[in-house]
Amino acid sequence: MADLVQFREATRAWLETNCPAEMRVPMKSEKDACWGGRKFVFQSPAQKQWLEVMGARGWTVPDWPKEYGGGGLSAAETKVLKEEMAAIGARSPLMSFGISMLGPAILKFGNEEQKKKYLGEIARGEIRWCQGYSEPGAGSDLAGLQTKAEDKGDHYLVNGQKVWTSYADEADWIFCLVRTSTESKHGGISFLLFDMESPGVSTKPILLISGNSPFCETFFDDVEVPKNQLIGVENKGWDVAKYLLGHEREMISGMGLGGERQALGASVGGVDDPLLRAEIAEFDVDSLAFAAMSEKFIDQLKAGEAHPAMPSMMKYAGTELNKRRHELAMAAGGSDALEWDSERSRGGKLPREWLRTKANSIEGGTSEVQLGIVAKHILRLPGA
Amino acid sequence: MADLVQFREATRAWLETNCPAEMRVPMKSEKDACWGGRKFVFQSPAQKQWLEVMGARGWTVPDWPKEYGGGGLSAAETKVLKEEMAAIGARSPLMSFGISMLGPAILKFGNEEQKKKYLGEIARGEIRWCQGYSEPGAGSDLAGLQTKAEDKGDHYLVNGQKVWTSYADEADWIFCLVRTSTESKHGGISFLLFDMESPGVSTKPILLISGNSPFCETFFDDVEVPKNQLIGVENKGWDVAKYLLGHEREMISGMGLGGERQALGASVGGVDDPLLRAEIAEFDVDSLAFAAMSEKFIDQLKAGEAHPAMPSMMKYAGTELNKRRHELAMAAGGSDALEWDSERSRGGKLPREWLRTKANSIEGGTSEVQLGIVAKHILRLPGA
Amino acid sequence: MMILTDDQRMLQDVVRPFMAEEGAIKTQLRHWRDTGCKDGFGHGLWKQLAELGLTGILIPEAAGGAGLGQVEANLVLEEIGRNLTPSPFLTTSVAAVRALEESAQAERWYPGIVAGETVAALAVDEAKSHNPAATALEARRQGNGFLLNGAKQFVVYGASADLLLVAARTAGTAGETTGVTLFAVPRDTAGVNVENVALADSSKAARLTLVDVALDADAVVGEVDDGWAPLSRALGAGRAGAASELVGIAAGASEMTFDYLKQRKQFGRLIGEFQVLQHRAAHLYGEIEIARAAAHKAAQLIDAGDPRADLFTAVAKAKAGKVARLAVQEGIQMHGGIGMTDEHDIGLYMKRQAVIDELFGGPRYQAGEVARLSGY
Amino acid sequence: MMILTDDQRMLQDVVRPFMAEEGAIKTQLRHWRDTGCKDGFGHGLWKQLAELGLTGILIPEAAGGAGLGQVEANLVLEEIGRNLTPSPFLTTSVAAVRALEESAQAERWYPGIVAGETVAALAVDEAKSHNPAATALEARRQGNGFLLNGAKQFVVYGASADLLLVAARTAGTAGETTGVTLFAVPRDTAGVNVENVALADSSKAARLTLVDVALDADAVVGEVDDGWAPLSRALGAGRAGAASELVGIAAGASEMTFDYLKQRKQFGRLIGEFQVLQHRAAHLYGEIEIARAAAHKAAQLIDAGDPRADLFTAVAKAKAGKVARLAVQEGIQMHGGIGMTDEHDIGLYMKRQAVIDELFGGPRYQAGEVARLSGY
Repeated sequence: MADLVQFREATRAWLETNCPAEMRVPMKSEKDACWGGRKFVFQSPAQKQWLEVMGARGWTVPDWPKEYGGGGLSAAETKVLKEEMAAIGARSPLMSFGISMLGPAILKFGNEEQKKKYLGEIARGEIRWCQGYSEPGAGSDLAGLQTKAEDKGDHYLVNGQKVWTSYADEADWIFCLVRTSTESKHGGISFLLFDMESPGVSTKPILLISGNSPFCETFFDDVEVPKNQLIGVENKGWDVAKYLLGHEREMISGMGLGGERQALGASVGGVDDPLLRAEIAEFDVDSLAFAAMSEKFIDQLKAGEAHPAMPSMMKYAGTELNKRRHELAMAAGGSDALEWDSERSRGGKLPREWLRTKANSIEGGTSEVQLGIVAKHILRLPGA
Repeated sequence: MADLVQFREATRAWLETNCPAEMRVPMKSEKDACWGGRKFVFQSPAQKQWLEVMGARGWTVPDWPKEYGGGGLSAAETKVLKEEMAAIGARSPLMSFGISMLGPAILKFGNEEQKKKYLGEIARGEIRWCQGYSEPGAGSDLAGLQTKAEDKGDHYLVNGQKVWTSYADEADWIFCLVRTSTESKHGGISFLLFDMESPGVSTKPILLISGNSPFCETFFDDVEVPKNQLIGVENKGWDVAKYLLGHEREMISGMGLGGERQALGASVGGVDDPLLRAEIAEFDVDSLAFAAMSEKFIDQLKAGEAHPAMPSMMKYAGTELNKRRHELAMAAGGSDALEWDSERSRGGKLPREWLRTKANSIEGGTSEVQLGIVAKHILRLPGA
Repeated sequence: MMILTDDQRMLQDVVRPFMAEEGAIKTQLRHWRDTGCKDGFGHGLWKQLAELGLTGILIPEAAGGAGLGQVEANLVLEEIGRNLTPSPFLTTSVAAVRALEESAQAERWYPGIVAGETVAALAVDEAKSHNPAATALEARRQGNGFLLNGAKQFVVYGASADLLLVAARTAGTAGETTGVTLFAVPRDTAGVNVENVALADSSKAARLTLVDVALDADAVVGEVDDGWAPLSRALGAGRAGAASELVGIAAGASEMTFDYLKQRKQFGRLIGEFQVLQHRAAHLYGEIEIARAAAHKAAQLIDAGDPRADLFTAVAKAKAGKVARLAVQEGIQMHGGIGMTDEHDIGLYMKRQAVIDELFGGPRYQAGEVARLSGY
Repeated sequence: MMILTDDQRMLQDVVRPFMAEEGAIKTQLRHWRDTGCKDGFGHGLWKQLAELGLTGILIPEAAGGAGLGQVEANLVLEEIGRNLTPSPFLTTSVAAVRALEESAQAERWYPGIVAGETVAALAVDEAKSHNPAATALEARRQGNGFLLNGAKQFVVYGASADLLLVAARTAGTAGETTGVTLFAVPRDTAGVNVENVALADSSKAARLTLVDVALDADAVVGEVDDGWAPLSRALGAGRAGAASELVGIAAGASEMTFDYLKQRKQFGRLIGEFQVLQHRAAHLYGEIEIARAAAHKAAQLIDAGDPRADLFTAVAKAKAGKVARLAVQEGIQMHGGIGMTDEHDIGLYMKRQAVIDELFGGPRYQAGEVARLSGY
């Protein structure tokens, strides 16, 4: 306990010295975030410096082991670090699918050599990762994937196509589910890592209804992947995928958990229509109740008391709520909010975000999939 | 056309002479209706007289053939009769499951002898019928029935139990689905008629959550039913049942079609709460739109243009709407409406009717069953 | 921290089996209903609750109570809801106790409540819908005391109550929160006329007519013209407690329904195998979890004296009411015909839900409060 | 009689294939959007509609039109909705034509509309939400004429319009229906400033700023201070027409979705085999039927000059809006990821729904009208 006090003081002093002033200003949007990687263009020297000092200390991933580039902090120390960073408004030094998704999977399933190489790169923000899971036509049925990896002795030969790879056009490496056997649906999947600059890899951005293109189609045409880039056991990649999906679902279910606790009716500014006001009040009841649930869920997670299927319930409820929120924000915005590019719709942000939310209940497992999981694993209904 | 004008004049004159003044006053409730049958106690000489004169003319069932006790009227003449009755506010002379359900089935499936006997009795209101379809544990799966009818040469020996027989304790005869073969589920069902005073028949009223008991459990213990009381072909009773169920569904889907077109908000009297007002306005949008649909549906039925599965859609939408109507009426009634027996809840009518509506989406095929029918027969979705 | 403490879990471990046994539907609700009991609840159970230390759960230890908080009271109420146990616990041990808090009247009434001998009721509503600011029942000064005239309704267990807490207007006009004064009125006071009314759930609520009811000045709870403070305390506690009772009703109804889905066959399959019922059940499950969290949050904020307590209490009452309504409606629909019979318990859940949902303001009143407290 | 007459069916048999071909999403909506057309619709199609006699569908035969009614106009609009065909038909041939009815201005503008050469737009809204009674744009008398100053928004196809029908205030204050006057303003009148705004569905709506726009007295449509009459006629027709367009949007989106349910496999099964999707599809089907009946009823009442026309028009617009919203939401959800891409048409339905739903008052405005017209 005394150690923790000491750690807090040391951390505070170190942050005070090492966190640049510019990195203590809140981010305006995702665009201000540091994504790292080979292609990343730093927005400022401060941003670069902040990543470097934090990466060097392993504090981009404070609770990972030191030998893999982490900070080697205990859970209590990690909490102190986060509190001290929050206290000075320090930005996160690095946004990364490597940290949030791939890292934990490598920690659990990777061999020593892989841990050393990949985790270090992730911690220092040297490699930006993207995820190769979904395939055209597979949708919610992830395990139905067709991308083929043939055993060619020292390497796999990968052919196929992925969709919904976030920022594939900006990423350096991909972690990818491939089919190494057709004998069983779930049993023939393997988990591969490879460089997006490998010959045969190409990407094509997907234009969304919101007018944005954060996702790509990614094509593999005779891509050679060395065998030491297989994580875990061949044909057992589904275990890695499930582990990783659990993380993703928790992340998505947690999306709405932090902020947005303010009543919608207070934020849309002036609700004259009594019928709209009534609907917004109804929404705020559901939304504030969900905020309470989110708080409880986080506490349950921390205490290790959350049912393993609870993230599905949270993901379902949270995303459906978020869709409703934006429907009501559009209603409150009236014809102003329908303008595609004007200042009245905040430069088109209002309608685009509204359209974007429609994917909330599709990505990361549809609402229907989540309800099925709850029915099966929590309610234990027959045949679910 | 000229004939029709003449018919209208003659009908008007006849009604003027023969419809007692008391029978031109609107009914206050179902209790004012004339149900006929052996046990019926007429509320007034006028009620009895009205049934007799109409029954003698066959005008209780104006479009049935004359030889079976009907009026032998054409569709156009039947319409004229109804219009003329409506013009003077004449009550229906007879409420009868025999008319609305059994009669059409006997007309279609019965033999000559059966038509003569049963249709005449129905037309004159001599026999009150009840329906023996549902069985305990069968629920929506009507064809899963277990009541057994063994072939004993000249008669069937019936053993088993029915539930949800409306007014079984007041009815004279029952039309009843029984199992005459276990070889196939739908193929082993037969359609029998028998006297409720037959030895071995007993009934027990079911107390509902509304506190009323319009339904009974009905028990058959070695009931002997003469073979000439089988309608249609042995083991083909499911055809009769389906035909009859179609009628029932149309009747139920038509229940909300006549009246209730007034806005709910106008009838509950004073909606102070703006949130309740908003919900009621939302309801009235749905309700008045459904009124338009009901009008269209009736026109489609008349023109023979209604899809055969359309009654399922109407039954589903109408009953769900009716449940919502009563939920809102209760909300508007506040704590007054919760009083079980006081004048403030109209003698308890408000809460009892509210509770009663919960059966709307269960009886006559659940909402789930209706949606399944629409999915299968209208949308033709696979595996529906 | 939104998960229960060890002490709270221990309390739950005591109350849950107790209520499932002693407070069971057959033992309590059906028994008192079918024997036509005028109270609609059992004094024996009330005494048992006292022996468990529950009737005085919110009363300070110094005054002989358990000195616990709203969170603990809510744990009891969830079990009461789950078993539809008829009991004056909510009105007496939660609402009335909070109203009397730190007033001179507390000394007079707390011992009886702790002992399970006294029943108290809240007399607030004057019309079919809850609207405490609209209080119009007149309290005119007379000598050192007051003369009360007016009517109240939906006074739950009012006919069985020893103590009536009556909101009256001493100043201002209906619609204003100032000028309301709260009076502690023994039910046997001259001029208090009580009509005992059976509600749909076979609980009882009184209609009161007060004709020239003369009270001493010390009948005032809190300050004259400032009864809004104790009244709000009582209503806040009552609403938060009702939220937990509604969560219990939802939980009881849905557990019964989920079990039924695993037993009942239709078309040759367990009905729980039908995907539409699975998804509706899963949705309902989630909603109940959310409502429980909301009720818990409201209780915590009340206990912490947090300024957001009123907002979250309104959220919790509205949410729990809506969710419990969904639970009983799905319950009846999924049970099918059997659920419409008096013999089956699921219908009793529907009736009780309707009453508790309306008590201390229905979901629309509460949602309106959410809007008002959020400044829109 | 709520089923179509033989003549109406014949009209439908002409318009449906025409719009499916000539008005198809690829041919019209995507074409004009992707080529960045400033109008957002095709003048060629507008001319074709004229050749079919549709642009003057509501114009009396004596004035060269088809002399048909709202029911017939709605049949056209359902097909427009189904194909998301961008067209000034609703604002010009329905709303504006009804506004000009029996006015001196009709003679001037009807021939161009019949010929498919003139486009007209309704300038009513002055804030983000529809509220015609709140009209505040000032029309001051000046000499024999008027001087107009103020702003309008959400003037659909206003930048491409030859004629702007502008609601202005000549007397009274915002909120009053009397004192509103309707003016026929050629778009090229001096002082009319037009900002052409792209909407989410890639249709165009103008924001107008009127600065000292001088008009002769004969620019008045109907009577001075009594513009509420022609305005209500136009809005009523526009709303009833929008209801049918929304029904068409719902029908188009849902048909596309129901087809997808029969083709798309997941987990080794056609997704249409999943019971939850079946039931939701069946529910949606029913809702669309109901919305279509409501729109038809409103149109019939308008044609009959029935006093219930306003009530049922509000019902139809609200219902069709809600149902179309359900249809596009279910459409995207059931399509999954592919529905989120610009390449797929289902997202276009969602965008168009949002715009038509808001046009001439959204579902909440309409439901409020239902309450008001029903006296509560």
